[in-house]
Amino acid sequence: MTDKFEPTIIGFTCNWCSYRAADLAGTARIKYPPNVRLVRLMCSGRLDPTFVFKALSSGADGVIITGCHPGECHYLEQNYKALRRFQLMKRTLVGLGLEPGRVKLIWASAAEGAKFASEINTFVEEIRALGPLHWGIPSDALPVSSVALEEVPA
Amino acid sequence: MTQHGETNPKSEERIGVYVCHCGTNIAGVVDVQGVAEWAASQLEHRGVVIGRDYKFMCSSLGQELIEKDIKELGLTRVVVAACSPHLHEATFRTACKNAGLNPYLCELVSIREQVSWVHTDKAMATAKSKAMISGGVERVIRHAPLEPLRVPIHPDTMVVGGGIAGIQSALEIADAGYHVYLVEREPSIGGHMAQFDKTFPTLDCSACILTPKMVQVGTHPNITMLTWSEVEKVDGFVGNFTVTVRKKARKIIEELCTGCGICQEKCPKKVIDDVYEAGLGYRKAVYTPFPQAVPKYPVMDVPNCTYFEKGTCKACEKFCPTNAIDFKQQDEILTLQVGAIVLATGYDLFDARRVTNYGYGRLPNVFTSLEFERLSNAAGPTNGNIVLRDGKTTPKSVGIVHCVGSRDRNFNNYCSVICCMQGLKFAHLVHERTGAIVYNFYIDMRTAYKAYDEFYQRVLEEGTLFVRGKVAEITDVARRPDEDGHLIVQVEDTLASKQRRIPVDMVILSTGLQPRYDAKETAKRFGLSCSADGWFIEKHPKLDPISTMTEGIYIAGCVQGPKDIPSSVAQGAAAAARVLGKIQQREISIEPVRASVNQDQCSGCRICNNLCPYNAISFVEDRAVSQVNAALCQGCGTCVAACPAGAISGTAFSNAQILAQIEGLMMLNLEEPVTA
Amino acid sequence: MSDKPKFAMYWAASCGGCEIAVLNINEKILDFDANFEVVFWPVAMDAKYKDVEAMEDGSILLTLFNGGIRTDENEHIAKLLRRKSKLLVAFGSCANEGCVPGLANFSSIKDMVDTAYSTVSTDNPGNIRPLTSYDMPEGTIHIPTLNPTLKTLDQVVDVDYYMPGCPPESHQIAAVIDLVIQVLQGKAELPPKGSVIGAGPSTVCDECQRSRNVKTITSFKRIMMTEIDPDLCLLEQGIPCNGPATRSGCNARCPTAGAQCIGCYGPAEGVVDYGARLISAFASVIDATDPNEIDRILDGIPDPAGQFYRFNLAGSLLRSSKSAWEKEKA
Amino acid sequence: MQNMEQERASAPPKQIEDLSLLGEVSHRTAGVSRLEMCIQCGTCGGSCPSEADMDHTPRMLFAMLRAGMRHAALMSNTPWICVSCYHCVVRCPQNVHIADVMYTLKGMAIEAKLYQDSTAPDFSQTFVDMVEEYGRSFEFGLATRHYLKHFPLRLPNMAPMGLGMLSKHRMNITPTRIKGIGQLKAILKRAKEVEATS
Amino acid sequence: MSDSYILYPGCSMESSARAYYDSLKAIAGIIDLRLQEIDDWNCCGATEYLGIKLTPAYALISRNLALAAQQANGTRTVVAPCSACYLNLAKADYYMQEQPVLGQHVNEALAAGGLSYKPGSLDIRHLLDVLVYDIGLDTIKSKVVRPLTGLRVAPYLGCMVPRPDYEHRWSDYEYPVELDLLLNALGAEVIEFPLKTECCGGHMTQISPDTAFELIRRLISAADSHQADIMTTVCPMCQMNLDAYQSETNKKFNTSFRMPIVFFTQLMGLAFGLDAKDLGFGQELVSARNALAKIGIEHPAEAPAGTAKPKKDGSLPMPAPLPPRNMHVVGKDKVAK
Repeated sequence: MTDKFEPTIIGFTCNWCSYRAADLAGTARIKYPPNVRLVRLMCSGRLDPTFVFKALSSGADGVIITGCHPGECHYLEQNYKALRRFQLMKRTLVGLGLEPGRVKLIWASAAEGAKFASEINTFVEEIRALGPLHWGIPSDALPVSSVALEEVPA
Repeated sequence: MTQHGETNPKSEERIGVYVCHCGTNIAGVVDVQGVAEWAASQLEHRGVVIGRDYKFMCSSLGQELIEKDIKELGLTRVVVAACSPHLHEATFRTACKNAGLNPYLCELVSIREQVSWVHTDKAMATAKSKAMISGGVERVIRHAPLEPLRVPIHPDTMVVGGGIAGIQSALEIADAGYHVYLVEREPSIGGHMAQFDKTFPTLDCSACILTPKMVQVGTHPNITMLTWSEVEKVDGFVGNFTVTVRKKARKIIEELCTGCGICQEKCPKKVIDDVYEAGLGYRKAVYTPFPQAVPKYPVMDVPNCTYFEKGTCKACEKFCPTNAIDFKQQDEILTLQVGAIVLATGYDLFDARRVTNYGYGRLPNVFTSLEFERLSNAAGPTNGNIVLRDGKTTPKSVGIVHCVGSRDRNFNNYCSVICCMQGLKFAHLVHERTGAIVYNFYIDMRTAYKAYDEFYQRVLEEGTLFVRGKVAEITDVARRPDEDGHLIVQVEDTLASKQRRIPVDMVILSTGLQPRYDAKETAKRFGLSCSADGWFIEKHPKLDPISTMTEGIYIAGCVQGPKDIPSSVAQGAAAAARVLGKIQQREISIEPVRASVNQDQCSGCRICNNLCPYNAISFVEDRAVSQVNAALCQGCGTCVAACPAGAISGTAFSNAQILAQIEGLMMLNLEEPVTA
Repeated sequence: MSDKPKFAMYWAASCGGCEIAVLNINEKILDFDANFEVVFWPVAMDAKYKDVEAMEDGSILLTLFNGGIRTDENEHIAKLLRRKSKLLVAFGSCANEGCVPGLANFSSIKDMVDTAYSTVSTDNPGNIRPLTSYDMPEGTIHIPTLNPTLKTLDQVVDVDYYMPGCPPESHQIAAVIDLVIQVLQGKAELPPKGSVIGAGPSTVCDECQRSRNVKTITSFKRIMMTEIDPDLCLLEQGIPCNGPATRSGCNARCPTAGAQCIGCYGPAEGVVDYGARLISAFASVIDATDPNEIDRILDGIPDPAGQFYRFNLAGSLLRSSKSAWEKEKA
Repeated sequence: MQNMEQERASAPPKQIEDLSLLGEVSHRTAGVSRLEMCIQCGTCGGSCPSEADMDHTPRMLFAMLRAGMRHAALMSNTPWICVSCYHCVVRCPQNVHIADVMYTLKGMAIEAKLYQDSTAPDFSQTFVDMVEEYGRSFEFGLATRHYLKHFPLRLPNMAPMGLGMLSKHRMNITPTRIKGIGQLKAILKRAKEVEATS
Repeated sequence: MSDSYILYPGCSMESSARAYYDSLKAIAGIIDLRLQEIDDWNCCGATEYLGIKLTPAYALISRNLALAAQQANGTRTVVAPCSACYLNLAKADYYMQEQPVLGQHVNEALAAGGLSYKPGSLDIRHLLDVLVYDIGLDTIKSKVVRPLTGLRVAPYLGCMVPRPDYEHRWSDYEYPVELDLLLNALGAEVIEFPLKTECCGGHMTQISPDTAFELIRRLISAADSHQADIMTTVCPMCQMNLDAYQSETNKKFNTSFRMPIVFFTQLMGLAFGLDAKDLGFGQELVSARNALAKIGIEHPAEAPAGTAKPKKDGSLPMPAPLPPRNMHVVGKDKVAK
């Protein structure tokens, strides 16, 4: 293993654009660092800030959110809603003392496998430069009920 | 390794984890066996009862493995770590279903596209695979059994674009007994093929093979042709689209018009025909674009009509024998219900004026491919005489330039596919009709497909001079006496390693194809996406080049990417087959990814009310709560994420599922990777 | 010694408002007295920790615990009362989610103590600081030490029920006491463990009488600087009202009185992070697609973290600001 | 066996395929050269206004780089004949930084002392020497020194032109030196050190 | 937009291209073009240093960028009247962004002189660009008191202004229209000069004169065959090659061209009514006397061939010209040109 800090990053992808861009990066064998773990959502509009807080509080060093380009949303315009939410969420996180560079929103269409890979590359380096985060709480102190509280809808 | 499994209560589920080798695709980078063993031992407390790796999970033997475990081990959840869910989610869901497990209790983890194909460090790739499986396990625990939604399919179809691909598609569907609306924005169907003279490699006359098909469309009882019409809006979803079409006013009463042509004969206004004649010929202000046009009714070019411009003239009205002219006719808006849509909106020719060093638009005797098609067409402006821009001189030497606007980062990156064969066809036609010396300037000769290379051989035999080199510039500034009065094609003959300046009388640019100028808007209107180049994206580049990401909308012809006539026809027919397949199912199952509102928890704050682009959310005034119409909901989840009361939940992508997945994903971090 | 069921109430890091709220149930206090024996309630009666320690485990039927866990003393008593009580209720916003004392989680202990003892608000020319232990001739005496951050009750011990509010509304307290009495009399059953009691399942809007429409706003405004339509939803008027995300149960007191909800009842049923809900809600009503325009509108919420986590910081997923825990780790 | 080895050892260097050459040229070029993207289409050679005087077209030179023909490539006069007109650069369908590759090849040729004709390297060096000395170029000194050395026979032809330039005060007879010449020298010294170690 | 610019004159402006500098200073006041020269600038290395050593070459150029940025004081635009200087400055700025390691190396070197430069912090622009897009053709037109009516001018840009055009500042790489538009604004009769961006030979006059003379011949001969009275350039090197080596070229090819070569700023000065000698006229080796004499002659030349009506014959229509690109959108995508 290398000596350099290997950040753990959670990435959120939209099912239609960026997840497929990730697929395309794979099909084209475009390499990027293994620090990002992706969560598939149907749309960047599904991104609940809770997910980002959850990722950060679970030990992620950075969060990257990806969606269709403005004007190209599979659901017509939901990525704009994601954009608004992202901007307010980022301000809130900065208010909580987080470095603004730890959360990032990028657009990638289904055709942009190479762009997706290079964005991941860039982000991993940016987070590497920021160093580890490991937000405050040791994992054994996670609220007991945080997950169990949510009922699985039938 | 941070194990905080203790924070989660021990799962009651019985979970099977299956790790695919995908030959060496995954196994070459990820220690698949180690991952499977790890899952079985380290995730046991999360309910994993079995972890297996197998060469090809998607094979029937692989699937049987899962089915057997479900039955014998009583699995209640399945996690398959293999390729992208977009490829094999359906496969493994079916396997679960076959074994009696609800198909939605299966979760796919993409360790091929997201791990083995994009990472090289084996230890880190293995660690990431484990983390992703851990995420998948946590997520699948919170899956709920779901049933697909079933909706009826409207049996009518809309084909947009009346070129050869659209025509083929419409005819196939109509012949099978279903009704088709064929929408075309020009006055006639036929598309680019109607402009061509000959078609490669057989040199059939384009009109001779196209016209019968056009007539068939025009007379088919199952086809409603909507020419001079454009789609304005598409609502709904697979099986139930509502399409708004603007039928532009032709200013001609179709019921009365006999297509006799007297109106255009009498019309005093001559206009350069930029569309059908590629700017090389003229038409009138009231016109049918070409004699074989279908439908036969002319249209009035309102901006150019003398009456609309000056308030007098009406020559057409005066002479029309059936009183079919109606200057007051207005656009009509049609709202049509269809179950499926085929998009065959074609291509635009690359604008050769952008390559300023080729001088098109500045040097008169530089022609584009489409101009040359009209020039060599017997029905064209010169009656098929290949002459210079002066309209009379036959060229003694002609240069044909390949790759104009294609394979060039300054313009379009891609190969336009047809230009090599097009250039060869031009060489043959020039040779045959004028006897001129013909040069073909090419980078690579791409004559793949049946009988194409044979055609290349034929053109070689005819004595065409081939120069391998991308033309650097075309100029009329002579340096030597022999260049005087000619166009000079300056090029490196890369096989002779020498710059050459070749004087010719005429240059034909084998111009490439590019997406329609409004392709992006069209894509948006139909809810599709375009590649970076602007071509519409197919569902899968190899296995499903017909479908799109939007279910029920198919693509055919050049809208998907440059292609020749046989491929366009094939794709048109294939799209028709898809449509017919859908229609015959009568109803369709849709992924049950839907939002719903918990009425007890909804406070009626109405924040979600402006979020749904499909208007699936409505406010129930008397109970002061919002609700989601499941039939309209497309499952994006924006309202779920927005509800401040947490009253809206989404199936298949619930908060519980996603939060659990994140927690699972974070179980391992790369700083302390587990060496496999 | 009576054989009435035993009752305890404790205040950890809190203001005492919760106690007042309990007394505010008026004549219900008589029913309460008739049914319970108060064994430990520092605000209301004299009692020693050692008396509690001497009690049998589980011998207190009901403990209302208010206040957050700020000191080692708070934590010790929380654990003690947990042991001694059958039903431990996190009572009031502080115990539930940190409340105003939890705002200290924006700062490190050092910053907090500096602010308390060495700013203009404190007349402390000698810059004297409290010591946590001091050697006297009689021996060493201790005062409680501050924990690095404030925690909610359930971050320290297992909690049976949650009763939100700052303070909980008296009518809700009365109703809960009624319920417990009925359970004692065998006339009712306890709700499932972990339930939120004394509040509704929905949010403040559910009880708010202001009229509501589809919302799109182009700016956020401060309530004191704006002419307010008395009948229209405040958020629709650009006032950042936390009502849409705040649990119902207060009868929408603040919006009814013409002030925006600031969120003391905490998140609605099942919500994991209160602030996240408000971020989503406020962002959803913004009418702009251009990033710069969105930024301009968001400038109207100058302190989003404070706006969204006034009551909930300690109870949120992130629990404290980064600087607070970084210093804590160091 | 031994024979073969001897043969290999005595073979002129140009016959060894030096597959690191392309990468080296690309690496030493300013910006992102994209040299490896060349598709040998000949747009450069076709566009070149001075191709007639070149040993190889740029395209061919790139093919030689690819083939590892170090000696032959560095000996080629092509980079020296390049007039930096950038026609090839803007037309190149692969956006190869052709003109900058030519600068790199000149530098490498000087370094390896591989060129057929010292006129151009000398001119560059003389120019650079003057710039390093004064911080400004000095056309008169440059022209006289250069022409004296390389085109003594042409001098009589050029004399009227030179006189014209002088008489019209278009040439200064004395050089101008910048104030910060010390600073400039320090910068260039450090730059050379950086260059040597990178 | 700042109202003043930082000027990088370049070495030639003080010697061989004094006419350029003189005329620039003369017109600047009239069009309110405020220029502030970089203090103690150094030579950009022309096309020579780049061919010797990479880092020193870029460090040499970047010293000027560093000085300019220090001095910028509110503006960020550096104006260079010389094409080679313009290209070198722009190239260094662009490549140090494209390849950050180059920027690091250069900054290491600059540090030895107590300087630093952050790539991308300046806009490097050519004088013509600033005149056409910032000052504007309308302003220029409004200052014309003596239109150059009847003077047939060959607009000649040379290579390094429109190419490689890293920031997409020009209307085209091959046939940019900016100089034509400016000359039109001065009232001149601008010939459709097909070689307007062909090469003048550059430093080949020093290295391989025969190569250069051929290129000079092509240009002069093309201008001559278009009956140009005068050729105008935007670059000291072009002016020098075409003017000073014209007689050499004539000798070599046995021709007798007498094509005067002047800077476009000289023509602007004439149109603004300034005195020819204040504009550096007379410094050219091929005299512009005859051409100047032509201005002020009463009757204009016959209607230019380009505006003649198309003949009534069977000729086929030509495609419409591509509409000119929107004026000056910095960083615009290449495809949009």
